[in-house]
Amino acid sequence: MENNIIEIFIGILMLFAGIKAVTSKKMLDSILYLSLLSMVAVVGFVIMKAPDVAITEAVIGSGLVTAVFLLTYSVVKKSGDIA
Amino acid sequence: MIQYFSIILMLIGIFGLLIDRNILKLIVSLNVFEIGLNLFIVSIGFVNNGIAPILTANNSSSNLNFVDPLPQALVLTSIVIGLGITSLGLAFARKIYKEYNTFDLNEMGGNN
Amino acid sequence: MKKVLAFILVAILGYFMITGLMTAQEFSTYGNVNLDEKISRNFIDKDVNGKSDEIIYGQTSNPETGSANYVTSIIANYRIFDTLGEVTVLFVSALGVSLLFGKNTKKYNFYESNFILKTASKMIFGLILVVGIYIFVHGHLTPGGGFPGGAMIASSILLMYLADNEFKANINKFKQAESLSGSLILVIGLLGIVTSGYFFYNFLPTGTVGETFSAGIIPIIYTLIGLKVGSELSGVIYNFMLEGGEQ
Amino acid sequence: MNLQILLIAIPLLLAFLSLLLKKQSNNLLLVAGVMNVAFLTIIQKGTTVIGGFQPPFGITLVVDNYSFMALVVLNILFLTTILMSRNSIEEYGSVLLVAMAGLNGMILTGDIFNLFVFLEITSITAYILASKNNNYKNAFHYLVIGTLGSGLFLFGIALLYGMFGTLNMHDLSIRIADVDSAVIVLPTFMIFIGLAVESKLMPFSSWVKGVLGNADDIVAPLIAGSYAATSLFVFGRLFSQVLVIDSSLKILLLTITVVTLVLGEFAAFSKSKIKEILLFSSIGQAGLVATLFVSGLVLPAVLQLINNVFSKVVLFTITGKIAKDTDTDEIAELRGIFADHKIIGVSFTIASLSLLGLPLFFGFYSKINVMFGLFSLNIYLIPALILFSTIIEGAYFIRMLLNLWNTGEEGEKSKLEYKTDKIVSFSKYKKIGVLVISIVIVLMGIFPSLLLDNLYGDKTLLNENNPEYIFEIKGGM
Repeated sequence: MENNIIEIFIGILMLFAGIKAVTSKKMLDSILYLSLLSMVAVVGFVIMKAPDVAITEAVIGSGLVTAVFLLTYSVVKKSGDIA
Repeated sequence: MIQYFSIILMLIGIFGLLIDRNILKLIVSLNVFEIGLNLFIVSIGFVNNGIAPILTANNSSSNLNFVDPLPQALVLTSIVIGLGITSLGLAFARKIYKEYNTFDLNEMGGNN
Repeated sequence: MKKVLAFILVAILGYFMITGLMTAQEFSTYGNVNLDEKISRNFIDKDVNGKSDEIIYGQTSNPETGSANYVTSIIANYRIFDTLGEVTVLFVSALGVSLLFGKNTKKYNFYESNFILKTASKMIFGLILVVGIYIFVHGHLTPGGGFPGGAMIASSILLMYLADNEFKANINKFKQAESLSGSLILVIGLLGIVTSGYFFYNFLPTGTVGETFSAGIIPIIYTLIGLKVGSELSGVIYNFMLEGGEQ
Repeated sequence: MNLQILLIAIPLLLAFLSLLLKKQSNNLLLVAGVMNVAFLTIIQKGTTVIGGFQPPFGITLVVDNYSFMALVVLNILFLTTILMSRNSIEEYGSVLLVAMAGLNGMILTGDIFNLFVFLEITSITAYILASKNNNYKNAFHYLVIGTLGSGLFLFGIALLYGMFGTLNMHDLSIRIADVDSAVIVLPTFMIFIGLAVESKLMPFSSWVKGVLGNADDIVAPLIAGSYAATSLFVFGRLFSQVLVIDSSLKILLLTITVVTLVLGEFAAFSKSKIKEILLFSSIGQAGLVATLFVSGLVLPAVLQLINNVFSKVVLFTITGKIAKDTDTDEIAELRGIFADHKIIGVSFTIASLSLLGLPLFFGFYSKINVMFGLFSLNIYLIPALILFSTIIEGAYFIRMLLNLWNTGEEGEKSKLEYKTDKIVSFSKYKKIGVLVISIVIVLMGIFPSLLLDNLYGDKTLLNENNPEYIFEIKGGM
């Protein structure tokens, strides 16, 4: 039962972050919500007893993917003004 | 429960692909879709009261109630493939920005 | 208007998916999976090629694959061909990124670097690097493995790039490491053909489950994968830090 | 010892090494291409397992009659394409090496998740190739659709694993045969979408116009030839052997494929650029081949597929070169261009007429097989639509050929001064390559048994539509 409550909490948080990532007007918000979503997903993987996936998602999904997004965003932002 | 959340997350990603006109946000939507998909695949292998599929000094026998390790292995592959595609897509995005000076498909003209 | 249409389309798809899942009798509901009906049972019992006794941590020696971490045993042994493909996916996307940005040479500087930042990140750099190497060397015992380990190496390189404007990692060294470790993985696979007729045959003794030196070729392959992934992703990050992709 | 693994391992090893030997990468590519064709002569039919683990637990590589045919078609197409257009490879040698490994892997693998991995490898190489010559926006479009498609494909695989607990194709087909086929509607549809993107079926083929419409003389023949052949062969493998489809879903899938056929031909009819005509014709042909596979007519589908891809390689190589040299592929501006290039023109004509299915060419033989196959199943609406689309096809191909040969305005006497002033120079590799392929098309048209006899040594296959014969060795159990 306790596990169920955590699952529902995490699920709702994920849906919130997902919707925000997809619909935000600002690009930076989208990227950061994607990062948040991926971190919450890490918790989801831990709940489902998948430590290997959780580590990989933490390092690659919420680490490197966000880094590459931010690099693209900031390089472009520095060269010209975007929203 | 988390299985249905992950399907809805995939649908949110597809929804984003349909409505977004900004190429960075298209890649964000693809990533949302992939996270949902990965959660779904791991959820296929979950067993109630199962333990993580690693033999340790405490969980030392193969007869214990492990969760299914195979979907987890598949998801590892899928995550890495996702990273490859995301970085390639972002490289395209930068080249497109150089050509059109915008990330917005509407401002580029054309009809895709 | 467009949003409404998109929403309707997605809702139809979602209805189709969820009812499809609920009506399919064969699809076990969440948490009620019976592993005995799946091929994973044999991966856990390590008896794919014939019956074996119960596997016990620290006692069973020379099972058909020696990894204590079942996910690793699948990734680096039972389904290693998938992993080879996975490495190839990263290889070709890194190749694509470097084809797109390869003509640029000047590095982008985001911040003015200062002494304290540089020194502190050098210390953290070493720490992350060691953790990354630990992760892929112990991939057969603990969670993790070649991919997260390699990604950690790449993120330590990223940290150095961001913190220190003078930091220059030699991109050609990355390429050499990538090429050599990739070729070595394939050579190990081809050695399997020579020794036993099977590509990627585990031709080393698998040792006792749970020991550091066990599991045959798994730690070697995971180390090579870690090096390859680390150098590939460092190359990707290097390319993304280059100026000239924009005006 | 079975050596089919070398078809994948050697190109991959050379691809890894080509990073060190950057200057040699194009030569390594040729070496790998020649070696793969050479391996085809010594490969034995049968199954190997990777790592020595028995199926269904380990990953298997399957060479049966079907996949052997696919391997022959793929490797010969790939080698001729890179030989004909070797000057256009530029720095893409390593990418093509990986593509070669991935395409061979897609055909060989007997494991459905492994198929997904190879599908991703080949699609990523396709995205990179599509971005050649600064075609970034269309490549990006392709990347987004392709990734979504393969994501749905993976979703389908995950569902199949959740239902049947196995990933081996043969094991899967046995377990699927035991259950009511309504169960697998959802995964089948998802896998269909995933493959439809790569096979260019209609609602999912919006990327084709941008990618093929701007591709040069190496990318276009590869994507319309080798890639198309591979994805359709994989489509056939999955939908005629593994996923046996229930009637209501079958009707839906057939509707999609037939609509693709008709709309593709109509779209081709309405275009005035050579490349656009050809690419919409490719979409239409993909619809035709997929229709046949879904109906269960494996042999006619394979023949039609072979006819289509060989013709398309010739047509796209020539068109790509013309467009590259003259910066245009409007028919109106290229009037009479073949008057100066007789060999190229004859090859182009042969390929087009074979695609139409005129007698004397291989296309006639494949179309006859298609028609008799469909009649034998007592299906009459689909053959009528196929004939109808062939008429449309004939109209636009004949119109195009007349314009490209004839120096005058339509309906007028031909005069030399109307001839286009655009200049194209074809290398001798291209001339020899397209001529050889067209001669092969004619030879196979006159002596159709040549191809099948040499592959199977059994003439009965020619008149009987016997899918079981083709799937002689299943997933390797």
